[in-house]
This record gives sequence, C-alpha cells and structure tokens, in this order.
Amino acid sequence: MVPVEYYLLLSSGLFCIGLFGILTRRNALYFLMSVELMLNAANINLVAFSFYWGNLTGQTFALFAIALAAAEVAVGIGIILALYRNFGDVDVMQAATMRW
Amino acid sequence: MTDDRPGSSSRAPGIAAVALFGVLAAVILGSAGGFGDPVGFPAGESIVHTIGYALFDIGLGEIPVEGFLAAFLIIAIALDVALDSAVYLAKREDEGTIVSALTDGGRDIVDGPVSGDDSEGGDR
Amino acid sequence: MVTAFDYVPAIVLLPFVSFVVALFIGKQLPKKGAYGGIAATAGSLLLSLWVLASVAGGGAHQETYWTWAEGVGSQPFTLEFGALIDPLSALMLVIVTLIATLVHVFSLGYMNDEGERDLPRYYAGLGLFTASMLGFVIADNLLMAFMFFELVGLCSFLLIGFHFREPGPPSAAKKAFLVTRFGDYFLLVGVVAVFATFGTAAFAGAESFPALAEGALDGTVDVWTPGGLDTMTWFTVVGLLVLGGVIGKSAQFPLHTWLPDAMEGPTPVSALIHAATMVAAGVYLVARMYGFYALTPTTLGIIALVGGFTALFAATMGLVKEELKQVLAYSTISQYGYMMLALGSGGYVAAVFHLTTHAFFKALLFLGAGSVIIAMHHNENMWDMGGLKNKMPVTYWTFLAGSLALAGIFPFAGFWSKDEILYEALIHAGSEPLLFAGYAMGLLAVPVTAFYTFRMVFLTFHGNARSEIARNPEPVRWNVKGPLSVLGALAVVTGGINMVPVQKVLGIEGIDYLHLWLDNHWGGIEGLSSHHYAEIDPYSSTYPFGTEVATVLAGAAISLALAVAGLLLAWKLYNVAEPVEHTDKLGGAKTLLYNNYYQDEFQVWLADRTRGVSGGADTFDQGVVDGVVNGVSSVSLFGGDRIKRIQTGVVGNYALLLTVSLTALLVVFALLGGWF
Amino acid sequence: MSLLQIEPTSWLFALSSLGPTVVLVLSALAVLAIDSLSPDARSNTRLAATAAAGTLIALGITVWYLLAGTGQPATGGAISLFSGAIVVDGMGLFFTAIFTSVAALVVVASYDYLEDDANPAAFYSLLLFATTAMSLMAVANSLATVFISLEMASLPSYALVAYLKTNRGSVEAGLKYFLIGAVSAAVFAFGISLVYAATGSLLLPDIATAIGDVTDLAGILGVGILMVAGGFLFKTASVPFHFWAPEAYEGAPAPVSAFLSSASKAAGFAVAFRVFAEAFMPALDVAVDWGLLFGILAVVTMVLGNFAAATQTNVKRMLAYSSIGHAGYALIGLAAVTAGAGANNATVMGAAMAHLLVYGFMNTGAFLFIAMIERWGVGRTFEDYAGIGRKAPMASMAMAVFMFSLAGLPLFGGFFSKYFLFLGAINAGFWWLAAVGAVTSALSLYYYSRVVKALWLEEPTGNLDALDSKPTGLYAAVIVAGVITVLLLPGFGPVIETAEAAAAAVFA
Amino acid sequence: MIIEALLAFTFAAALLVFAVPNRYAHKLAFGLSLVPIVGSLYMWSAFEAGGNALTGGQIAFETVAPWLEVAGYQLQWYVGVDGISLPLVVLTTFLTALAIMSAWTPIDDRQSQFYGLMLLMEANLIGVFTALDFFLWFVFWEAVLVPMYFLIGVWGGPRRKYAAIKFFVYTNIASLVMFIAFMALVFSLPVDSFGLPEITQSLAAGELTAFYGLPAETLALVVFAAMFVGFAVKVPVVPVHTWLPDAHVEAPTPASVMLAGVLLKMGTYALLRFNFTMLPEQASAFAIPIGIIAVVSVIYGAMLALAQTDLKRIVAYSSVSSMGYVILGLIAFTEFGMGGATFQMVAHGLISGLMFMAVGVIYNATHTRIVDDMSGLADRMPVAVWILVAGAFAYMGLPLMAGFAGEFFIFVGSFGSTALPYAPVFTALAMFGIVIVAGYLLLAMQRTLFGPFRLETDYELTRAPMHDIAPLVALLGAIVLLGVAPSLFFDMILDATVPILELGGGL
Repeated sequence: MVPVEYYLLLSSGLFCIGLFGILTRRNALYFLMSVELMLNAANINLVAFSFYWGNLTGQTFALFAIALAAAEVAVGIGIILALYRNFGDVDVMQAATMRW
Repeated sequence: MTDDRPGSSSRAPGIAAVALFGVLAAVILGSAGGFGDPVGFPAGESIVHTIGYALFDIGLGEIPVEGFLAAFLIIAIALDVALDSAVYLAKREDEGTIVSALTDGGRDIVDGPVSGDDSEGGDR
Repeated sequence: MVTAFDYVPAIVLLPFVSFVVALFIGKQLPKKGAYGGIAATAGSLLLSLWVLASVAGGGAHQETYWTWAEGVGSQPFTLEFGALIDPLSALMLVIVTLIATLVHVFSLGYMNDEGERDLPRYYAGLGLFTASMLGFVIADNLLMAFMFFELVGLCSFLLIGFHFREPGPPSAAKKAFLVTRFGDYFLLVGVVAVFATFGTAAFAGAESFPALAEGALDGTVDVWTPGGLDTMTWFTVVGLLVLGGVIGKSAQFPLHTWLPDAMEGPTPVSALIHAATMVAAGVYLVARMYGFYALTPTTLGIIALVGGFTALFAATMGLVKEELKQVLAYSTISQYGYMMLALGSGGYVAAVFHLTTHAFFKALLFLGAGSVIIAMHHNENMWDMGGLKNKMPVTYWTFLAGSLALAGIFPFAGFWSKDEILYEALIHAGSEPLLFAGYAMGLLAVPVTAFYTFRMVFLTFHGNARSEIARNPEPVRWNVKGPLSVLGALAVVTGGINMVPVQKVLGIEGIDYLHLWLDNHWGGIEGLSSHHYAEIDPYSSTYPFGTEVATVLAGAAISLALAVAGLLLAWKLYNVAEPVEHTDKLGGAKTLLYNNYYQDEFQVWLADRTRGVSGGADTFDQGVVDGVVNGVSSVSLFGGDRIKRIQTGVVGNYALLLTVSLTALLVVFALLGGWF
Repeated sequence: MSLLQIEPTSWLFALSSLGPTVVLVLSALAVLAIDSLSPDARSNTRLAATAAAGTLIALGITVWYLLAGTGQPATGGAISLFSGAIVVDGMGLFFTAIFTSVAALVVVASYDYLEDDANPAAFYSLLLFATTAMSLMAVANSLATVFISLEMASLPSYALVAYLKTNRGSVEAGLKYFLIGAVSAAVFAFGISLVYAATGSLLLPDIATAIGDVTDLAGILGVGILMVAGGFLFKTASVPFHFWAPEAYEGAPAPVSAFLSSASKAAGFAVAFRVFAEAFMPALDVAVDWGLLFGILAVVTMVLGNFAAATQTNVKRMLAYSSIGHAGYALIGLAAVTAGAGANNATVMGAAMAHLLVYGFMNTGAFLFIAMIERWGVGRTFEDYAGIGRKAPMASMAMAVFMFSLAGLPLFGGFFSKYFLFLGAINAGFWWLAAVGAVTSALSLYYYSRVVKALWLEEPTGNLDALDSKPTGLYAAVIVAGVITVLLLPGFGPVIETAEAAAAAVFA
Repeated sequence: MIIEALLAFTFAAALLVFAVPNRYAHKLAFGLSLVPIVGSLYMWSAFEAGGNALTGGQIAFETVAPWLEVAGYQLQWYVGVDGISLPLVVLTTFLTALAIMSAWTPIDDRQSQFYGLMLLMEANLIGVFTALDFFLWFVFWEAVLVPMYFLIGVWGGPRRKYAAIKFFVYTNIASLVMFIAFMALVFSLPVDSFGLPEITQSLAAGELTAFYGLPAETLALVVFAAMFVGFAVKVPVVPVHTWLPDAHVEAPTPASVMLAGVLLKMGTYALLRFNFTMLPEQASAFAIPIGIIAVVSVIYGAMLALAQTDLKRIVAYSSVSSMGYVILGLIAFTEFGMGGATFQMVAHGLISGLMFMAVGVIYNATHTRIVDDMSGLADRMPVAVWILVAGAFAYMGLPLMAGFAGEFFIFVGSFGSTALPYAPVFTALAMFGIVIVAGYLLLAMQRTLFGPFRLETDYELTRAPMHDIAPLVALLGAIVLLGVAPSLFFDMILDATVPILELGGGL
C-alpha cells in the first residue's frame, strides 16, 4: 500500500505546480487552469485521507470542491470576457491602471 | 486571447512556488512518521451510497461520514449565484440591446431571467 | 468721633475720582478736567494737612482696608491694603498733594492756554499719577507699596508719552517704563523673598518684617532662608533686591538713563515726576523700610556708594547740556544721589529733609523752566535764550531762589539739607570706609552742581537775548506765576524746619523740628523712629575735626565754599552779555560728557544684543524645534509613500508577494513549532 | 425522508432559526422574479424596494432574535442544525445584524446610484445573495459549510466589483479581486484538506477534539491552519492577502466598495472567529501559535494600511487602504483571544465584534458618501473634493463624522470599539499590538482629516453645480449611517454587552 | 442638574444656530450665549462646596449615572464642580459670549456654521471642566478640538489649513500619549470605575500595583512623564509649543480668543487635576526638569515673542511664556503656587482674550498685523488702542489687574517652595519674564500705536464699531475686578487646592 505521505507530497507538488503557473503565466485562462490544479491538489488530499481516516467526509467534500471550482470558473470566464472587451487582451499584467 | 508573448513572461517568480514546495515537502517528510496505518473502508459497503446518504444527512451506511445537507443546500444557491454572476458579466450591452454571450442553439437569450428560472431548481 | 484718619482713603481716592471723571467725561468739562483735578488734589492737600496736624497732635494710625488675598494653610500670607500714617508718611502726603495741586494749577497755563489736544487724557493721567503716588505713600506693607510703585510707573509711561504723535515721547516713555521695570524686577523678587522669609510684608508693628528681621539677627525669631543661608547674608541679598527697584525708580546709576529722556513729557509732568512722585518713590521706599536696611551694613554701604557716585556722576553730565530741562534732569539724578548717600550713611532724617527741600525747589525749577518754555514757544535750547530776566521777573526771581537752593547756597533750603547729608556721611565714615568715598564724591559734586545751576541761570536769564523769540517772549499768566511764587517762598524757607547746625552751634534746643518729628516726638508708631534706626544701624559717630561743633562748622564751611566757588566760576564764564561755549576746554571729556559716558549707547547695544539673541531663538525655534515636528510628519509621509509602492498594480506581482509571504510565514512558524 | 436522517431535521424549526438567511434568499429570488416577469420595465424602484424590504426584514428578525435570546444562553444555548454543520447563536446573529444593516444602507444608496442603469436586477440580486452567503458564514460550523458559504459570498462579489462592465477600472478591479480570490480559495481549500488530513474531520468541535490526538502530524496541521487562515485573510483584506483590496475598492462602484469593505470584511472575521475559537484553540499548544501569527499580521496590516493611506491622492483609494488598516485592528481581536482566560477572550472578541459593527456603519457611510460624489461626477481626488462642504453641508458633515470616527476620535462610536479592542489586547498580554494600534491610529488622523480639510477647509476649485441635485436615497443612507455613528458613542453599552455575551457563549 | 441643563442648553443652542440663516446667526448666537453666563453665575452664587473634588472633598452640583460597563470598569456620566473648575466654567461662558460678539465684524461667511461651532465648543469646554469621569472628560476634551479645527481651518488666514491640521494632529497625538499612560495607571489600580475621585483616592491610599513587570514606583513615574508630555502640548510649553503660533496667527480673532483664553487652560487644568493631584510624589521627583521647562518656557517664549513682527504672533508666544508661570506655580506645590497657577489660568484667559480681541479690532480696521506696516494708530482709533494698551499692561502684570494677582501668587508661592529644589533660583529666573514681556509689548506698542500715523495698506481707518469695543470693555472690567478682588475666585481655589497639598504629604 502506498504510504499516505506520498499522497501529501503529490498534492503539494500539484499545488505548487499550479502556483508556478500562476506566477509565470500572463494569460488569464492559464491562470484559471492553474487555480484548478491547486484546487485539485486539495481534492487529492481529501480523497486520500478519507481512506486513511476511514470516513467519507473527505470524499464527499471533494465533490463540493469540484462543484465550486466549476462555479468559480464560470464567474472567472465572465470576468475575463469583460476584461477582453475592455482591454482587448486577456493578459492579466496589462490591467494595471490602478496602483500604489 | 493571446498566449504569452515571447520573452515577455518571466519564469523567475516561479522560484517562489518551488520554494513553497520545498517547505511543504520538508514539513510533510518531517511528520511522515506520524501516520499510522490507514483505517480504510469496510469491504462490501457502497461508498457511493454512503456519499448519497451523507448529502441528505441520512445516517444509513457503515462508513462514518459527517452530514452535508447544509452544504448541499448552500451550494445549490451558490451555483445559482455563480450563474447569475457569470451571465451578467458575459452579457454584452450594446446600444441598449442586450446580447448574451451564452447562446443556445444560435438563439440569443434575450434576458437574464434564464438564471432566475434556473434558480428555482437549484437543488436539482 | 470722626478723625482725620477716617479720611485717609479719601486722600488717595479724590485724585482717582478726578482720573475717572477726566477719563470719561473730561471732554464735556470746562478746561477738560483741570478744575476737577485741582479740586481733587487741593482736597487731598487739605486732608493731608489735617492728617499732618493729627499726627502732630500725637496720633498715628494703622488700618487695613481691604484683604486682597489670604492664605489658609501652610502659607498663611495675608495680602492686604492698608494705611500706615506716621510722621514720615504724613509729611510725604503733604509734599505730594501740595506739589500735585500746584502742578495742576500750572498745567492750566502750560497745557490749556497753549491749546494742547487730548487734555482729558492729560488730566486723567495726572490724577491717576497722584493717586498712585499717594497710595504708595500710605502703604502699610511692601506688597501694597510695590503695587502702587508699579502704577506710578504706568502713569509715568502714559504721561511721558503724552505727545504720542511724535516719535520721541513714545520712545522715552517706553524707555522709562522698561528701565524702571528692570529695577522693579529685583524689587518684586525682593517682595517675594520677604514674604517667603518672614511670611509678612508689613512695615510696622511687632510682626512686621523689619521687626522680625531684627529678631532673627538677635536669634529670637526663626525665619526661612533659602538653602540654609546665614540670615545676615540673606537679609543683605533681600535688601539689595529691593534696592534694585529703588535704583530704577530713583534713577540711580546705572538705571538712571531713562530720566533725561523722560524730559519728552510735558514740563508740569516732569515737575511732578522729579519732585514728588515717581523719582521720590524710590528714596521714600528706602526710608519707609529703613528699619530693615539699617540692619545690614553691607547694604547701607552700597546704598551710600551708589548715592555718592550718582551725585557726582550725574552732576558732571549736567555741565554740558544745552537744553534747560536736560540740565534739570541731571540735577535731579544728582540730588537723589545725595538722598541715597544720606540713607546709606545712616542719615535717615537728612534724607527725608533733602527729599522735602528738593521737592520744593526742584518743582519750582521745573515750573520755572516751564514758564520759560512757554515764553520761548517751546524752544528749550539755552543758547537761544538770554536776557529773560527783565521780561519775566516773577519767573526769574523764583527760579533764582530755586537755583540757590539747588546749588546749596546759604541760607536757602538746599544748603541745610545737603549740608546735613554730608555731615552725616562724614561723621559715620569712621566706621565704614565706603562712606568716606561717598562723602568725597558728594563733596566734589557740590561745586559742579553750583556751576551747572548758575550756568543755566545765566544763560537763560542774563546777558542779551540771543534769538528773536527771546526778545519778545510770550507772557505767562497767574496760573503760572502763582505756583512759582508759592514754591519760591518754600525754597527759601524750608530749611527752617531742621536747623540742626544752628542748634548744635548755638545750642538752641528744639529747632530741629524735623528730627523731632521723625523721632516720634509728637507721636508716631513704635519702631519707626529715627532714634530706633540710629540704634540699630551699624554706625557710630566720629568727629574728624575734633568736637561736634567744629565738625559741623568745618563741614558746612567746606561745602559752602565749594558751592560758592562753582557759582563764581559760572559767573565768570557765563554772566556776560554774549556768552560763548567753554566746553572745548574740557578736551576729550567733552565728548564723553555730551554722550553721557556712552551709557545710552551701551544700553542700545544691550537691547540690540537681546534682539539678536531673540532672533536667533526664533530661527532656532522655526528651524529646529518646529523642524523636528515637521520632520516627523515628513518622514511618516515618506514612509507611507514608500510602503504603498509595493502595490505595483500588476496582479502577477501580487501573487508572487503572496506566495513569498506565505512561504516565509510557513518557515517562521515551522521553526517556531518544530515541524521539520 | 426525515425518518431516515441521523438527526431528524425539523424543517420548520431550521427555517425559522435561519430566518434572516431565508428572508434574504427569498428577496434575492424575488428580485430575479420581478425582473423576469417584466424584463423591459424600468423597475429600479420596485427592485430597490424589494431588496430594501428584504434586508430590513432580515435585520429586524435578527435584532428580534438577538433581543429574544434565540440561540443564546438565555433560551438554552446555541441551536445546532443540519448535523451540527450550522450553529445559530448570538455571535452569528450579531454578525448577521452587521451584514443586513450594511446591505440595507447600500441598497438604499444604490437606488440613486443605479438610477441610469438599464437593468439593475443583477445588482440587487447579487448583493442579496452575497448577504445571504455572509449570513451563512456567520453560522457555519463545519469547514465544509465555511468553505462553501465563503465561496458563495465571493462569487457575487467578483461580479459586483466588475459590475460596470464597460468601465476599465471596474473590470480591472474585478479581475484582480477574482484572481487573488481564486488563489486564496485554492490555498484555503488546500488548507482544509490538510486539516482534514491531520484530524479526519471537518466539523469544528470534532476538529478541536481531534487536535488533542495529533502528535506527530502537528506540522501538517500547522500548515493547514496557516493556509485556512490565508482564506480568511483574503476575505478580511489583511496582509499578505490584501493585494486585491486597494484596487477592488477603488475600481468597484462605490456602494459595492462600501459593501465589501464593511460587510464582507466582517463576514471574514465572523467565520474566522468561529473557526479559530471553536476548532483551532487546542492547536495553539500543539501545532502553531496562531495568536502570534495574527499578532504579527495585525501589526503589518495596521502599518501598511495606515501608512499607505497617508499619501494617497484618490479619496476612495485612501479609504481602501484605511479599510486594510482597520482589518489590522480587528485582527488584534483574533490574536488576543489566545490568552486563555475565558472572560478576557470574550471581552476581546466582543470588542472586535463591536468594532466591526461600528466600522460597518462608519465605513459604509464613508464609501456611500463617495458614491454620492461619484453620482455627482465631481471627481475622485482630494482636490476635486475641495469646497463640497459649502454646497452639501449635511452630507459633508456626515462625512466628517465618519472620518473622525474612523480615526478613533472619542466623539463617535469608533473610539470605544477601538479602545475596548486595545484594552482587551493589553489584558491578554498583547500590549505591543495595542501600542502599534495606537500609533497608527494617530497617523490615521492625519489622512482622515485630509478629507475633512478638502470638504470644508478648501475653497471650491471646480464647478460644483452638479451638487444641486440631491439624491434622496444616498442622502438618507449617509445621514442614517452618520446618525448611528454618533449615537453609538452614548449608546455603546448595549452593543458591547451584546457582543460580549455572544462571544462568551462561543467560549463557554 | 444645573450642569446638565447648561450643557443641554448650549448644545441645543449650537444646533439651533446651525439651522438658522446666516444673517441672523450672529445676534442669535450672542443672545443664546448669554444664557450659559447666567447659568454659570448662578452656579457661582449657589456654590457651597468645600475641598477638592478629587481628593474626597464635597462636590457641587454633582450627578452620577452609569453609562456603560466594560472589562469590570464602570463608565459613568459623572459631573460636578469644585473650586478649581467653577472659575474656569465661568471663564468659559463669559469669554465665549464676548468672543461671539467680537466675531460680528470679521466673520462674513457661513456665519451660522461659525457661531454654531463656537457654541458647540463652549458646550464641550463646559464638559471638560465639569466631567469627573475619565471617559466622559476625555470625550469632551477631544470634542473641543473638532470645532477649533474647523474654526481655524475654515475661517482662518492664508495658511489656515496647515495650521489647522498641525494643531489637530499634534494635540491629538499628545492626547493619545496621555490616554495610554492614564490607562496603564488605572489598570494597575484596584478600582472599578473611571471616576476621577475614586482613582485619585486609590492612588493616595498607595494601592498602585505593578503593571507588566513595571514596579509600581517606576510605573507611576512613567505615567507621570507621559501624561505630562501629553498635557504639555496642550498648554503648551517649550519644546512642544510650535503648533501654537501657527494656530494663533491663522485663526480668526474669536477662535484665537477661545484658543488662548480657554483651550490652553485645558492643558494646565488637566495637569493640575491629573499629574499634580493624582501623582504628587512623582511630580516632586520630576521637580527639577519641570522647573526647567517652566523657566525655559517663560524666558524662551518671551525671547521668541521679542523676535516677532506679527502682533498676533507676539501675543501667541507670550502665551507660551505666561503658561510657563502656571507650570512653575504647579510644581511649587505650595498653597499660593497652586492656587496662583489656577488663578492665573483665569487671569491669563481674560487677558490674552482681551489682547487677541484688541489686535483683532485693529486688524479689522487695517487688514494687517505686521508691526512695520503701521504706526500711530492711537491717533485714528483711540478707544481700541487705549484698551489694547491697558490689556498690554495687564499682560505685563500691572498691579490691580488680574495678571499681577496670578503671577504674584505664583511667585510668592514658589519662592519658598520645598518641593522644588533651588526654588528661589527658579522663581527668580522665571520672574525675569516680566521684564522681557514689558520689552516686547512696549516695543510693539511704540511702533504700531504711537508715533506719526502711517498705514501701508489701502484701507480707510475708521473708528471701531460699538460691538467691537463692548467686549473689550467687558473684559477689561473683569480683569480689573479680579485684580482688585482676586479673592472672588482665589478663596474657592485655595479651598480646592489646599487638599492637594495635604494629599502630597506636606510636600
């Protein structure tokens, strides 16, 4: 049986990969995808530890997390659409009129 | 929608993510010894059934689980909210006519109430 | 039974009422308040005479009218207003009210007839001046004395600066107030010290501060001294502090510089200031608390030295002045120097005597000068005068009487009093060498005084008229001649009140009226007698010319001879048809004297330095003290400006900063929690 | 169905206990319904009335419950619903009162703000949904409900910030808010998963129980707690998850900024208080000294918020930074509940709650004043505000009240709430927090008074004719907020007593 | 209930004045402001209390009601007066009415707001001087600043905004320092309310305990120092005085009158009430530094006044100087010292009010305050000028005017002080201020009021109107009255200050 800490390492890795994407990509859609990765890292933990603890709380919650991720993407796409209409681009770095 | 322009994007900030991973990994490995054997699920119990029971706070099934009825109800509304928000944001309002970005078979959905109607069935 | 003493407050209040009346309705009154002033001061004079008579009838009086403030616990000071009527104050009341009355009358001629503006303000000032001085005179404690002392200063400011539309008078007024204020500062410290030391500032009685001081020196009374100072040292310090105020007000060296400038005021005011009020106040104060001064030999010595030096010093400056009133101004300083010399030498009676005679002859001289000034259309330069003797005989003869008194020529009033002063200094010089210096300087001043006095007389009245105005002087009326006549008579006869040399030489007992008067012969208050003062003062008499009579005669002869010598020199130089300046003969000293020994320059320099320091302080305040305040604000704002720069507006940076912060927090708490 | 449940849900009881939430949901749906029934009508008035009625009824019910003692010790303690996933108690009701009050003010103000909007239904519905979500956050007692209700509050907020779709600032604000929000949500979710990994539970009381058994997993739990804290820090706009706040508040329509900076922040604290007080209290000794964490963050937040606000030129952005600073003050409350003594914990948390209530009024009022200025189209900078006091004295006076209250001058409600907060911190041993708080408060007076200076002291530079129109709703909202801010000084007693009682119940 | 009635009336009057049209505001405000005068005079006549309100003496017109309770401390509505506060209440009502009248000429914009703020400030000032619960007091204390901030900032001179913000922020930061220190003190005492009498008596009973590891003695010293700094800014003393000249120069005349006349007294009042009543031993421990501060304030303030060319700045700096005397009187810890300091608060309030008002009248006519711009004004506006002269002499401490009484009491009290080492030296040094003050005031008067008439501005000089002169006359009358009969106030002041000395263990 795979030791449970490996799942933790996996999820952490996934989380940080998502974060890497956020930090290095300027395209808003990549940004969204990266966030999905990070949320899924949480899901890995939830499912893995659901088994570890022998209860289904984690698994059930993972379902909710997935649903919320979808909802978030929906709103995110809406905002990116508005961004594109206003700035003609989906570059997250370009929208920087307000600062300091 | 453009991709990153060549050279316009730096990979350097990614180091921060790598560093975070380093820290996380160190913590995980540091507490690796703390994990015992997994409890696991009893054989023969339907996990899917139990999840279904959990969603409605029905205490059937052998596998322990917390009640998620409240979460279920809330997310029902939350998804309506997301739809409401997404539809509002995606709508294009040009010169008084409301043009939705969301299309259904090429037919413009003229008004927002799509979401309003949907919301009634939020707990579908 | 109603006695004179019930009316003592009225003596003070009458002139005060005239002040109020002149101030508020003076414009509507005939003569703009002059009559009110005359009536008030004359009323005060009558009441004062009544008081004098009552004192002579064996009365003396002390009464508290008004408790100003009162402590209840650990500092049970009672600050109050009260009257102390004894021979000294009764005499002074008469002098002040008499001169004030005459000055009021004279003002009719000098101010009203000359068409001056703002007369209500003038008469209000005179009234307040008189009232303040009278309040000072009757004061029964040092605090009350100080308060009226200050009011006198205020009035001098108002009256010296009466012609405020010209640049000179306001400046002179400011100087007068400021310089005397400087002296008053020491006086106030002294008053406070007296309270702190004795818990009371009363002049008379067993619980008065002179009495307590006496007890403290005897070891029968415990008093507070700062830092455990020896009582004698401390009393000396207190005495000198009080003396500061005296030096300022009585225009003694080095605080005399305000007085010549004060000639900017109307001439009647000068008469009042010099003869009876402000300048006299200083000497009067020393006399009033003589019981305290007599206890400390060092203080007495310093008083004598200052007095003697001032007498000579001021007299020399009077030698070269060209303006009538300037000469008189320096003579005033010089004469008050004599009084100080007397007080310092234990000659309490002599000082009061000279105060009295001087009041009359100096008022006379000033009013006479005023009369000349009226005649000369307010030209005061003596070199433009000459030959007025025949044009204005009343003025001339009275002025001459005053001058003879001032010069100390037998038998005019000044001779007697000045002689007694020098005599006192001489006989006490044996026990205090400082007195001898004082005596010497006082003696030297005698011929100088006679010289400048008669230079003034000759230049003004004798010879030929040296200007058109002098040839046709404006006539003066009764209101000028009247006061002059009264004072002229007094200048001649006042010496009669204290014929000590006559008594001593001829052995006629009982003609030293003033001595007896001040020795409570007819009545007075215990502890405030010249006899008592003589007991406690540190001096004993020695007679350098053998016997007392010989010393009296020799002293009188020397001073009279010197005076006559001075007079004759003036006669020779200036009693000619066309006098010329002889000041060049003084050589380098002439410039020095013209410039009053550069003391004004020194004081201006001092003032400039002070303003320089204050300018520096201002720069420091704006630059450094306020700079720190503004600096704190600037640094905060600068910090804020830097801090907000991390909000770059680029969302990627935000994510990076967020990640880095999260990582850092994880590391920190991992280390703290030992998670690794 | 009910027969089968672990704990049979009495639906009527559940619905009545969650009365305010239900009313809010229904009014949101009603807004949508009105809009769909007459899509083309200019129905701003109707929509606003519906929304206002919904918030006010919800507020009324909340206050009634608070007074009647629902869910409080007086009537038998907290009401646990849905298998313990929801707990209705005094604290939840207290915060609900804040949310509904703010929402009511914002709705009333928005009536004027949206006057020219073709179809404002989305605005009102999103606002009501967000309020609903916040009221759920205040009663969520499981990390599952916490996460979901928090996200449910965030999603409409993103849309509200970007509400002016054709305005670049609004869209940029929405984007930034969303991006940081998404990352924070991911961090939050990951944190929850780690907490679950360490404890095997999501229900707050169960987590607290399980933490005692966490031995070697302290690191996992610690990271989890830190990341969960991150989720709350985002919601409350605290460092280092605050980066969205200045832009979002600046770019968003001013009523939305008011709503977010007051209600949304309070909601974040509501849920943070419950989670940390109920679930993570035992973790203090085991895994992570989160009291210190919040202490440090409070200091940084106070300093950053107040210093960055000092030199702003845009009034709205200044308020945005000040709002960050105020998050720092409330964080003091979170940090200081760790001292252990129950009574003091209640004092501190009660003070923080009271502060959030007062803040709800004064800050909402301030942003609504800005909404009024935006409505007039006068401008955004301090210079543009010059001399407005001449033309609009009532509103400007109210703004002065808000500014001085925010600065903590002891004339208005803001003083006592801040004071009791600092007092609690000192009693809990966090005197340094109180010290930093005091210093930054002093600084804050400078920039708050700049607004007052612009309004009253400066002479008008531009044309202020636009001020002749008097938007009734905005005026009413601003004045009401001002009056309440003033009254909260003499009437602070009931507020702090209620808050303390509610807080005490949480620690009981 | 008279205090409540006074406060309620004044607040209501302020609101009423805010509401009326500008053109009626001035007369209405003046009329309304007469009522508090009557009220305070009634209090004076009915005043029968004895002792100090804080040390257990009888408190006049006392009312107590609970306000709110937190962390075991009861906050109260607690008001009352004793011999220290009553004169200041009278001063406040009196001066406010006169300041309002003096505003008739210069204030020609937004009058209703101006007069409303004046009345609002009056109400808060009454509150400051009557409150006996710390929080209540603190609320009023801070509430005074806001109207003043607006009065300076809206109706002030060219640099009014800078001055207003500086005043506001500086004094608020000071309040904060004081507030924190006082909290530390209260938390270390076994008291259950913020009532000042309770706190004072607990301190006097030696019940102070350690606080955060600070021993009680150290704590008391630290608290004393911090509170001193906090109040010193308000007084102000050197070196925390720099907000004052700016505020005064920019403030409109009536605001200057109130600022110098009453607001500065808040600082000394608080010093007396808090530092010197509650922590007398610590005060003695700091006697020498405080003595130095007092002397430096006197001399340095006077030197700065000497360097100024703006009449208002001269008077402003001289306030710094005068307040130095008050500090000296307080630190002396003697009957006359403390009583004199309190008396001087009232006296200086009247005199500085008079000076600012008179300078204001001159400014109204000439539109300049720069000394070099004018001379010989006595020729054209004699009444105003001579009243100014009288005021200046009052400022110099002319006997039979209130200033002399205050200063003399202080000097005579502090000279023999045992609490202040080297008291005679300190006193004598401070007293030199009376020479410098004469110097700069006489110099300024000579240059502006006397000499040939000259004016560098283009304004026609006219005689000042009656309503400009009337308040000056009233003030002058009050100054002379108090100068001749200081015991009108001094007796009750002593009644209230002597217990402080007893509390200090015969310091």
